[in-house]
Amino acid sequence: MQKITKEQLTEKAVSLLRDGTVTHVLGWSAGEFDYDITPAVFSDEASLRKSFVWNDFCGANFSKYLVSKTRGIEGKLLVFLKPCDTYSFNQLLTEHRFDREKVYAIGIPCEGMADIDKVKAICGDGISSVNCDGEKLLVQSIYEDAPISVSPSDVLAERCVNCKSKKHVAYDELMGEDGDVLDSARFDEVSRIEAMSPDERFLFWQNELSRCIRCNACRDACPACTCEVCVFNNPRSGVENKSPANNFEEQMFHIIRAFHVAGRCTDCGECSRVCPQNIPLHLLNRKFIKEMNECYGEYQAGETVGSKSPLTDYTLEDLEPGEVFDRGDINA
Amino acid sequence: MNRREETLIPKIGVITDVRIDTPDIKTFRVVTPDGKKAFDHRPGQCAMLSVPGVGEAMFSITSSPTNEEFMEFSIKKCGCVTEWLHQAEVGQQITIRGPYGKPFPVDDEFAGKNMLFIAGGVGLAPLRSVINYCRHYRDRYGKIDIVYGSRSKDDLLDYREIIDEWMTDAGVDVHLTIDREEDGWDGHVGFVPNYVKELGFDTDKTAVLCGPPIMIKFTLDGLVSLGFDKTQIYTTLELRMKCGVGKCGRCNVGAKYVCKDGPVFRCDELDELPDEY
Amino acid sequence: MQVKEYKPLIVAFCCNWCSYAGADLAGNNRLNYPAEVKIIRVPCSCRVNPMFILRAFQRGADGVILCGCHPGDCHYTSGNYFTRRRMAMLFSMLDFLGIERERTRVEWVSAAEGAKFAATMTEFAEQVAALGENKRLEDLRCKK
Amino acid sequence: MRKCSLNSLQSVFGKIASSALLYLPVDSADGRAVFSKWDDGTPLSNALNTVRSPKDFFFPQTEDLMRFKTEGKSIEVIDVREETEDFVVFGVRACDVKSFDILDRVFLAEPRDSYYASRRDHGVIVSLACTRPSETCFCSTFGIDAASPAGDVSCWKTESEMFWQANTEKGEALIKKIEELTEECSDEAVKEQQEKTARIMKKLPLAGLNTDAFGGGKTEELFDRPEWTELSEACLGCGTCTFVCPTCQCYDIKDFNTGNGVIRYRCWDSCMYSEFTKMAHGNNRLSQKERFRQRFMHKLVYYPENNDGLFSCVGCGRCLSKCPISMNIAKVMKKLGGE
Repeated sequence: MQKITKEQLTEKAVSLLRDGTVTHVLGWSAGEFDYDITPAVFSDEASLRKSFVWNDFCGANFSKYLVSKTRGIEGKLLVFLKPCDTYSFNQLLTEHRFDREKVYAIGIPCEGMADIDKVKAICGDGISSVNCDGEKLLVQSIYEDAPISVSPSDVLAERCVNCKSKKHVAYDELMGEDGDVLDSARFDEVSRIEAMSPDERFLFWQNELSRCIRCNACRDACPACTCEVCVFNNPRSGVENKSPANNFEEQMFHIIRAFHVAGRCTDCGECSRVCPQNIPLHLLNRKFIKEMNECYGEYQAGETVGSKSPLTDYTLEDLEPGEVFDRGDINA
Repeated sequence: MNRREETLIPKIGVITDVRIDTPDIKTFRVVTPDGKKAFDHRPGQCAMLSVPGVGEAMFSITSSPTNEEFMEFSIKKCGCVTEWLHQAEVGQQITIRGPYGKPFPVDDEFAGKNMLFIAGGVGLAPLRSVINYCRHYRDRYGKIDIVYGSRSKDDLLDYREIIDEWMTDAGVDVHLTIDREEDGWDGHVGFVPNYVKELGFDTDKTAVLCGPPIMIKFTLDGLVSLGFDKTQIYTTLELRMKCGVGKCGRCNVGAKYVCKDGPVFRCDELDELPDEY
Repeated sequence: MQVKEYKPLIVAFCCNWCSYAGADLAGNNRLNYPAEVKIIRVPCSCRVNPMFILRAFQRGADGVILCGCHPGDCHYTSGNYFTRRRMAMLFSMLDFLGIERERTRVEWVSAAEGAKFAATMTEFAEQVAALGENKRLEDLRCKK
Repeated sequence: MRKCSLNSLQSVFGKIASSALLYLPVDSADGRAVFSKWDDGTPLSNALNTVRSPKDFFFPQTEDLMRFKTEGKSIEVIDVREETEDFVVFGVRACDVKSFDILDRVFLAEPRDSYYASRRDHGVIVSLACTRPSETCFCSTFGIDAASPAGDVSCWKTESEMFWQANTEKGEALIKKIEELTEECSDEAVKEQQEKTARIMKKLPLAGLNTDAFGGGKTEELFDRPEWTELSEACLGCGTCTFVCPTCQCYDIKDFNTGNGVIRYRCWDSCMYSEFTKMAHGNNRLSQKERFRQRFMHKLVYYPENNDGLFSCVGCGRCLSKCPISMNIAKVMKKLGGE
């Protein structure tokens, strides 16, 4: 259940449109069902009032859209940012990927987003509506007469269960109260896998990565993947490939992608959210984050604008690669 | 087993001659390893050439079907496959499959007509096949006019053939033009669309256009302003293709597949397609 | 029947300024190291992109070793410091995916260390030989 | 019509698998249904449908077309085609069965695609009627009856029994094979189930979706509609919708140099990808709006124009549940069809 309401956000957006602070609003647009929400750019009050929506299914991270949606517009774009989105926002600014002057950012509190798959696991298929009574989610199914009451904490998306921060690190204006950086258990799953034997780890990842269909959704949704032309799409790169022709290609794509965003990934979890095959891709990124935290000191990408990521930096006393392994043994 | 035919599996072709036409266009002569033509084709049709490991691409067959001995392809260097071909030597094997696409209606709509061919740059390549076909069966067609332009004199394709054969043919008028003034050039200077308007052709002709999209657009406008109807004008399109047989979906524009329903289109047919070519 | 001894294929990326010269020195001094070590010369160890390592495995390498100047001695001042972090992270990721950590290594070899080069290669080849063929990061299409 | 008890279903599967590879939807470790090969005792999933469509069986995501050996200037082409083994796909839903008609019209049109044709010749499709459609289902929009699926054999599953009905020669042969394990029966139970499902279908949120605004010949009306901009605005340009779609059939042909020869292979491609139509000297679809439009125009206008009005969508709802930004064909149809 979100603390801030759709009405509050709509009124805010309308007033900023009216007084000319912004000319466009990047927000969520209602879908066919209550959970299939599409990001949209609104430029007038009528469409905002008609389609703007804010509920427990507004998971999409808007930061990446700023790269394309700030291009070619006159005036400013209003964007609503959840705490985790603000990290991506800063990281993109660090990489000079959009013009800060064209954006009016409002930080909004987030109580965690629901995962529709988890809702369906409890309530079954055939969901005709999902409403909130202030505390519980009321899920109406075409197969049931009365709505099923579900506790939001039971259907939280994985990334929200392990939320790293409720604090906004960038905004022009904040609505509601700011939260704190949390002590999350987000590395527990990584540690669990690290503790496996190499054979078990290999089997675990074979099972996960072999499902990949190379739809590129993880890459295209990732706010750290903003190359204008990806190496995997560029015939001149020598590594262009778009098919999961075999295990190797799948491994290569995901290793290279995770490596490319290492040190820049804010752990927003979009990759795993969008994966149609439910591959826990965020674990690859978290492995890098955990490793870099342990070897090169705590670092949170996007915490501040202009910070230097561990992989673009060094110290004379860094661990040797072999020592990194030895350290891993001690941990295990 | 496997007696099933499969169009995607190509034949071997051998490059038996490489002619340097312009700084970035070469004409390749291709036959099968036993010295025959790989397959029969009609003017305007295309073939898929490939270099294993580099890629496969669609090229229009520039030689006329009346040539019984070999096929020719005029290829401009602009991508991976063409770059590779440009450094290939005589004797190099490549793969070839085809013919693909709908040809020019040389024996139907074109029969008995006065013909006007208008080409720009490497756009002469697909037209050369039909021009030579018409020259071969000279008595089946009326007067032939050819307007051909390119950036400079060096960029004129098939220059020797034009001078030595086309210009000497009775009833064939060749009008050459280049974009900018140049030493040693006493012919016309100016863009093709303008030259066409200057020449002011009578509308008793069937026109065939090929060249860069911008040239086609303006020439088409020019012809229409001269009184041509779009049903009298033909052109040939180029889009990215992979299969050549209307299955891979790449060259789909509107309900048409350029590889299967084209590449030859009558201009009034094009008007029915969405503007995506 | 004679069983053919398994010899692992090792790809060694060597920086032009130190390690490649070290390999040269090993040769000049007639020091032996396994013939299955294929050296690829790179301008600096930090030229080695993670893709190079994966490609080597794809095309049939059983082990990949990266050699550069000792920290502090980089011809380009700091290239090998970046290499150190990058490769530590990459190798640790490969390990995370269950690919044997003994198949990858970074070693600093100066132009004067011909003996170290030979010894390192011999030892690394033995280590990889003990693991057997690379099965976990292989591309079956590339098998003969 | 014949039937068997669900208790004896495994022995029926065993009988089928004794002479052909048998695939069926199975619950994977993470709780989603995937088509897997049947082995003794593999239970049939209860899920409505699989995440990936069964088009993989006939048009796999990647397949080798041929190999080349090159030496000096010469090339040798090696045909790697092998005749497919006989196989049976059990549990295909009505929507997915229809998708094969749509794919057939592409791949079996002259010149026939021998790779696809070989699999079609050797594959037997056993469909399974739906009883509990999802809110994302809209097969009825395209005239598909979820309760009476086509296929070589149609099946209906009730609380305790499985009903079998052969529709084709191939289907007859399959039924003959399992004759001893099934018994002749009336179709009452099936009729009852069909009526019940029909009532549910009418209650589905997308039941009112219709195709009136679409079909062959509508290019001019629909192509320049301003709504495309808004619809495609959030599209990420990924290929999820095309890859989970049972009817998307665009493909790419690529060469892979193995170091000891070249493999020419075919893989799925997506018109949503920025490089789909990119040529050495340009691209005729430069923006995501154009690519997005192409996908839906193809399904709703171009394909029906070339195929007697048959739409290239079967309403399986996979793109509705899988699109990262929840933009899909149902929304497109509602928007352009005037809601």
